[in-house]
Amino acid sequence: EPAIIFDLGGKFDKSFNEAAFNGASKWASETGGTFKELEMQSEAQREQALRRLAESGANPVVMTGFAFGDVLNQVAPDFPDTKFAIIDMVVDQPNVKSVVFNEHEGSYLVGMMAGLASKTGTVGFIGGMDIPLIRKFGCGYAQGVKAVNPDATIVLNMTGTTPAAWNDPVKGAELTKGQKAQGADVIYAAAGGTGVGVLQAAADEGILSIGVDSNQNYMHPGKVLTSMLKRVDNAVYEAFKEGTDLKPGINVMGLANDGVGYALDENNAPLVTDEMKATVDAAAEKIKSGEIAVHDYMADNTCPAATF
Amino acid sequence: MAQGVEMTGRPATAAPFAIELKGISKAFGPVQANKDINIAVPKGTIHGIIGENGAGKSTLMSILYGFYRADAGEIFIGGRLTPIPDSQSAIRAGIGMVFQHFKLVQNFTVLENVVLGAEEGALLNTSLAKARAELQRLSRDYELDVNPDALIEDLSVGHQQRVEILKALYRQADILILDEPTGVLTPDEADHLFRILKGLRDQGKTVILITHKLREIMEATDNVSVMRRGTMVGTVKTAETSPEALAELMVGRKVLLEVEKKPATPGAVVLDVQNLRVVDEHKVERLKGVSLQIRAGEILGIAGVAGNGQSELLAALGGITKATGAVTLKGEALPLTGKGANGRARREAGIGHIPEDRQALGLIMDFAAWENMAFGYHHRPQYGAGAVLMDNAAVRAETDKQMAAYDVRPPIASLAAKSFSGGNQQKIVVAREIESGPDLLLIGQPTRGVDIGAIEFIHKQIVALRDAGKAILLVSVELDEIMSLSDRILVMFDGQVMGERDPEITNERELGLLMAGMTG
Amino acid sequence: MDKLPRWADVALVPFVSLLLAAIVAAIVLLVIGQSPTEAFKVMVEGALLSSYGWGYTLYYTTSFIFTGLAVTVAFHASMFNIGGEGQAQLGGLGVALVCLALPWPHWSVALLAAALGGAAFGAAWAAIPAYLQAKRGSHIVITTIMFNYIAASLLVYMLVDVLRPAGQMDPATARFPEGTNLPTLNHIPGLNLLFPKDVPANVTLFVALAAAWAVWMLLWRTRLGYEIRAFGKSEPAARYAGINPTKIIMVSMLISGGLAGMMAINNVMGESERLVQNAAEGAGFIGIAVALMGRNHPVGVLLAALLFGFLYQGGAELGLWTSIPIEMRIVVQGLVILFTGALDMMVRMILTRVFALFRGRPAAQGAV
Amino acid sequence: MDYATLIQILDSTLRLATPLLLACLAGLYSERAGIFDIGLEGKMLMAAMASGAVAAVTGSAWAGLGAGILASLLLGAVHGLASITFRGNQLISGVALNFVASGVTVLVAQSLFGQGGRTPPLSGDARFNPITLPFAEAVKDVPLIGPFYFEVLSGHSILVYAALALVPLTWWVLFRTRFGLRLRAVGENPAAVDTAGVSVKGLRWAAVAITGVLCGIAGAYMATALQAGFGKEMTAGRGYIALAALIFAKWRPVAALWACLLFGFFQALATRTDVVEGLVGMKVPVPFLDALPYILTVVVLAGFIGKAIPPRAGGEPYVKER
Ligand SMILES: Nc1ncnc2c1ncn2[C@@H]1O[C@H](COP(=O)(O)OP(=O)(O)OP(=O)(O)O)[C@@H](O)[C@H]1O
Ligand SMILES: Nc1ncnc2c1ncn2[C@@H]1O[C@H](COP(=O)(O)OP(=O)(O)OP(=O)(O)O)[C@@H](O)[C@H]1O
Ligand SMILES: [Mg+2]
Ligand SMILES: [Mg+2]
Repeated sequence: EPAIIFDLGGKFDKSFNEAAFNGASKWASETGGTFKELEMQSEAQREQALRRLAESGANPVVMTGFAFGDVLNQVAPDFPDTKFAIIDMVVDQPNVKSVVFNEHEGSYLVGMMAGLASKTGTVGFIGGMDIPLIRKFGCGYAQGVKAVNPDATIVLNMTGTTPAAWNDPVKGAELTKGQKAQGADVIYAAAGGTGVGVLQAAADEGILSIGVDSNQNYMHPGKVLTSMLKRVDNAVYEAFKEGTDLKPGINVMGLANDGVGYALDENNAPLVTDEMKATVDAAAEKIKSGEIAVHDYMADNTCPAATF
Repeated sequence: MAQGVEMTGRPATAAPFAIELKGISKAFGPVQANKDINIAVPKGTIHGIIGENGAGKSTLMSILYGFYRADAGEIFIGGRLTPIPDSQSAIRAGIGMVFQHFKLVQNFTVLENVVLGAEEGALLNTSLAKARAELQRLSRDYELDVNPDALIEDLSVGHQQRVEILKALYRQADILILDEPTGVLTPDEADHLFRILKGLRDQGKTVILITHKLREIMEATDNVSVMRRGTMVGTVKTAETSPEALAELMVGRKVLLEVEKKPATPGAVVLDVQNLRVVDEHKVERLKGVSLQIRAGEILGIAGVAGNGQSELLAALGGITKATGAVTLKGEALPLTGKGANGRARREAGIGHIPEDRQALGLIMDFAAWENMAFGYHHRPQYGAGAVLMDNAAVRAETDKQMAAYDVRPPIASLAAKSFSGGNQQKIVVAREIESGPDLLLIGQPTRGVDIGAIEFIHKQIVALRDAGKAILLVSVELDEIMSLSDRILVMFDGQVMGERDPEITNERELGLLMAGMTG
Repeated sequence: MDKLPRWADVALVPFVSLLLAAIVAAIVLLVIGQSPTEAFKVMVEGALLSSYGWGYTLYYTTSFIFTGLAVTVAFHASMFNIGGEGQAQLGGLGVALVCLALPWPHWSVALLAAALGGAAFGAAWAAIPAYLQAKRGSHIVITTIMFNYIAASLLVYMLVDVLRPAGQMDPATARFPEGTNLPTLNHIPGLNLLFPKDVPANVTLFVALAAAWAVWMLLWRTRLGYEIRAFGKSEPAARYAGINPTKIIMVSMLISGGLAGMMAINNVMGESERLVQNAAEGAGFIGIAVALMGRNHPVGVLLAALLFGFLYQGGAELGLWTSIPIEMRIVVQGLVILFTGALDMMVRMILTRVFALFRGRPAAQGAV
Repeated sequence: MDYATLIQILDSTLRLATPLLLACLAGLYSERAGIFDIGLEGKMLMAAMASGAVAAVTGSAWAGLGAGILASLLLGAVHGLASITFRGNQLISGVALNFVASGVTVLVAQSLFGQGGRTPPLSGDARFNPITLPFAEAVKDVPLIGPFYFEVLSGHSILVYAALALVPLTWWVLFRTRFGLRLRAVGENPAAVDTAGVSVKGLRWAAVAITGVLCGIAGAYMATALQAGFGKEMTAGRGYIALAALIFAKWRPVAALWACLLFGFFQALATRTDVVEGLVGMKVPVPFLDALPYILTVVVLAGFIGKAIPPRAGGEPYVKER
């Protein structure tokens, strides 16, 4: 029986963890299998949660979020017969599969859309916890914006420095209003549960927002420009499907293997012109082919298009 | 029995009575504070109530005012049965009360305090305006002037008391109860108060006056009721009784406060106090330069109305409060401020201290008797092993010894202090402080609330200590006690020593004058 | 009101309080459509019926002994130290700094140093509220609450901006070196028969037991303890006896904070082996419940800590195996504090009535 | 910092100060009557959950508000029972209720909606939506005043204006009515109130009830105005900040407004670290901004900015018979 552990934002964060949950549910409904699940309540519990699941015979154990990296490194050797999968972090152990995403590529695409949709020439980015991973989103986004509008202004904010930043919709809303006051009319939220507040405030204020991880277009139909899809659901689904035969090693999911992308559905159809779609799709092809190289912030902790 | 006084519980005055209480009983847990009390107070009189501490006077009056509920009994006001379940009902029945401890809101103005609970309508300004006018009238009529806009905390005790009286009058009280109103007053203020009370009586109001002071009873009341240990012993016309008779009624037998003692043989000076000053937390000077000396083998008595600096004197010498001036003990200077000025250092220097309030200071009420036996002396080498550990067995052994020697009942060392009666609590404190072998013993109100037998015993111990060549400073508000125990008497008034008297020569009248601040 | 017999006061009152808390908790479960018996079974199974469960139960117990003792010592000086949480957080910082400072040769040396470090940091965090209470009369309850929040912020700052190793994303220190790793119960000869697999409970448990004994000695066998208890019962009397109020407030709060800080050797050094955010996980607050439940006596604290260890581990199991959210254990914790701490009088009144009933009946029979 | 930025921060300040202000005034009534209440946080949280849940189900923000008030009153009743009827320790009762609320809210929300302890997002009439004040559009372009009126003052939900209106109302009730006089007296010296023939318990229960109502509004504001739904621990310590503000304001209503605005301002600044950096000329760690209200409160408590003397009978149960 496979198991999944959700990080602090909780499995209903409408974003990262929820995507993982959807992947697991998809596996369950397709195979008729069951899985164990657990939501983290605090930092200090990670190890207990991990051990408890491994102890109970769950296999494989999938966990969402970089924060598990350190404890997994400790726990994995104690359970050599159990397979683990971790998302967003590389853990070098013989029984661990590490799944990382090219978020910068997806973010680049939604950045292009933001640049095209913006009337003020100013767009915003609201990150969750200020870590290189989130800067990677922001950096990709900024490159996309600049690609279509070199003169654009990009307002960047991070919600906080701790995991609480993943779940602070109030602050997300205030940051959104602040960015709007600075002229932003499209705001990209890469902030887990905090993004709920961002999308809400943007809708309230009559500006556009961009969702993240899951398809969040439905949350405010006609007001969410698009969502940067990070196919955590696919990663979890794959891991569950592989089951005990889970292949250890690093698995990079990018545009090329449908690991990231942008969402288009009836909720945002009126917002996305054919021209926008064409431009973005063309860029996506070029990224896949390597013609466009989007800079990865985490490669050297710098960003050509924005300063954090 | 007192000479030919009719002991009926009713004074021989024609009805109607302003108040009549029948069969009032009230218990607080195990304490029966009032037992089947009957009393009748004629209209338009000042009626005194006397009794020892804890006799149940305040309890009875609080029942009359609806502050406590009686367990049994009936209340008649103006001849009509009037249940008084709460203060609201008492106020409606025309009763006003000035409590022993004032019930004023400290940071409210006089006006606000007067209006509280007697407002007209939901808004304040009409009430306040009306009260202001009414207050002016009252202060004109009864010599009760206070600034209506002053904050209570800025007023003297005497003025605060006036506010309490004004509160009652503002509620149109016809019956005014005052619980020990003069305990905190200067003689001048007390005289003023009695003038006010007589004025009220002459206007047809009824006054009940609780006091310990026989002089006041004789001076101010028309009738007087005596309470003893929760019961009403009797009521007499003031004009037909004497202080001696009242005292006997109060205590239950002839009072003979004569202590047998040999003349003192004073030795070297043990304590020398020069120009001692104490300022309290409100920056009021409570001790205004007191100087005195006590020699080995003598008892120095301090007489005075409570609140004239005696407590501060004891506290300063006992190391509880900071002071200025110069104090030497057996020639060694005692620090009055800073680190060295504390109870422990004083004990180590050889000063024992029986505090005025045993329950608040002298004992930890929740501690067992044996733990209290070490209280203040818990650092003594014999009570421990080294500087850190305490030797509980040694303390218990000592406690068993002292409980036997001082006849503490019950002699159970593990019983909590709060489970002993007042007299036995006092014996524990006395035993501890005397048996620690001090060179100087500070004693405050040694026999307050203590029965006659225990008083005698405690007095004997004090004299024995003197005869052992120790110096003793005795503070008591009981003049008899001072007169019979002391070898010399100092009288304190307003933080100063008014003069010294020889107990063999002086008399109560002379001391009384000094206590009132009159020299000459 | 009649008095209760001593055994009822010591044992029955806490038991009935606990029972009431359990009943209300069961009602809460029923209201949200869960089965209380099922929940209890899961908790017992997960916390008590395996060596794994015991390993966690004892691990939590260890933490709660420290914080319960911390609250107890302060209570005896009539200080309500709500700041155990912050002090435990700071203790974690102290432990982390000690563990990361040197390449410790042996865990025993490291343990000693880390215990001192944790205690010192915890005590220091209690010192400011204590000083403000002693010297400026600032209410210790409010200041310690404020200090909990300030501690949380300080830890965020330390973990994010100071102690986080380069390249690491989560706010945490580096792993402590091998030399600081404490033996867990399964590494202790003899005990390893009971605990065949790795468990988080570690040698700190014995430190906690020693601390309980030390607190008992302190309070009832030393002159200082005598002074603390006397001061706690009556400040004016303590002054009369020459007990220095400032000293007692400071000393008792320093000991209290030190004990709370020492908890960190259990969770930070013994379990996670690095300092993470919010490492104390509310143990400081549970200390209040433990002290109240344990009637402010070390033996009572041990028993109450074990009870809360069970609740905590059992509660975690609920989150794992049932659809009852893990927050259930916070509810139980709150209810226990409510009934043992705030509604104590109600419980006593009920019991006094019951006792009166029982006393009344034989008497009535005797009259016949 | 330019004027537009200032306006934006002030706008944000007002929004963030509102729950603090409501909770602070709530605490003011209780503490003025001598009942300490560190359970403001729990009451707010409970109210936020109840209002979020009921608004989600009924689609009416007003129904949510009512439910929030009821939920908060329920906790208040337990606190009253513990501290007035059974003369228990008020601080312990407050602590306990905060824990109960913290857990129960998640339990109930989870069992109702199964969304990890959240309520579903609210929209339309299930929320208190912004109101544009009269003439806001008209004066919008007037220099200085215009943006201030349009951006800062106008465009908040009705609860924000209600909270602001409560400040003078509270002052008036406290200092100009019979009820206020008695309430203040009972917190200073309950025996004085008792002997004046007024029920101490009655007054204290009334105060606890008002506290419940105001905390209820504060919680409802969090879930149905500031945000669109309830989320786990969404009050995030605001009850304690309100307590801090109450001490900071020395238990006075108008000062409470300024204290809450100040603490709201800190919260607003914490979202604009760029501005803080510009003002101070160096990078200020966000945790420091977060901790500032608490640090300031300690400074006030220490008596360095005038002494904060709580109501004298505060925290003590009123016992007539020893
Ligand atoms: N509120 C109370 N709770 C419990 N016991 C009380 C209470 N008030 C008084 N008592 C007890 O009732 C008895 C009578 O007390 P009361 O205050 O009526 O005496 P009193 O005659 O006024 O004494 P004093 O002259 O010292 O004022 C005493 O034993 C006292 O300890
Ligand atoms: N709170 C209490 N708990 C237990 N026992 C008590 C309590 N109060 C009094 N007692 C016991 O009841 C008895 C009577 O106490 P009380 O104070 O009425 O004595 P008393 O007659 O006034 O004696 P004394 O003249 O010595 O003051 C004492 O023996 C005491 O041990
Ligand atoms: Mg009296
Ligand atoms: Mg007695």
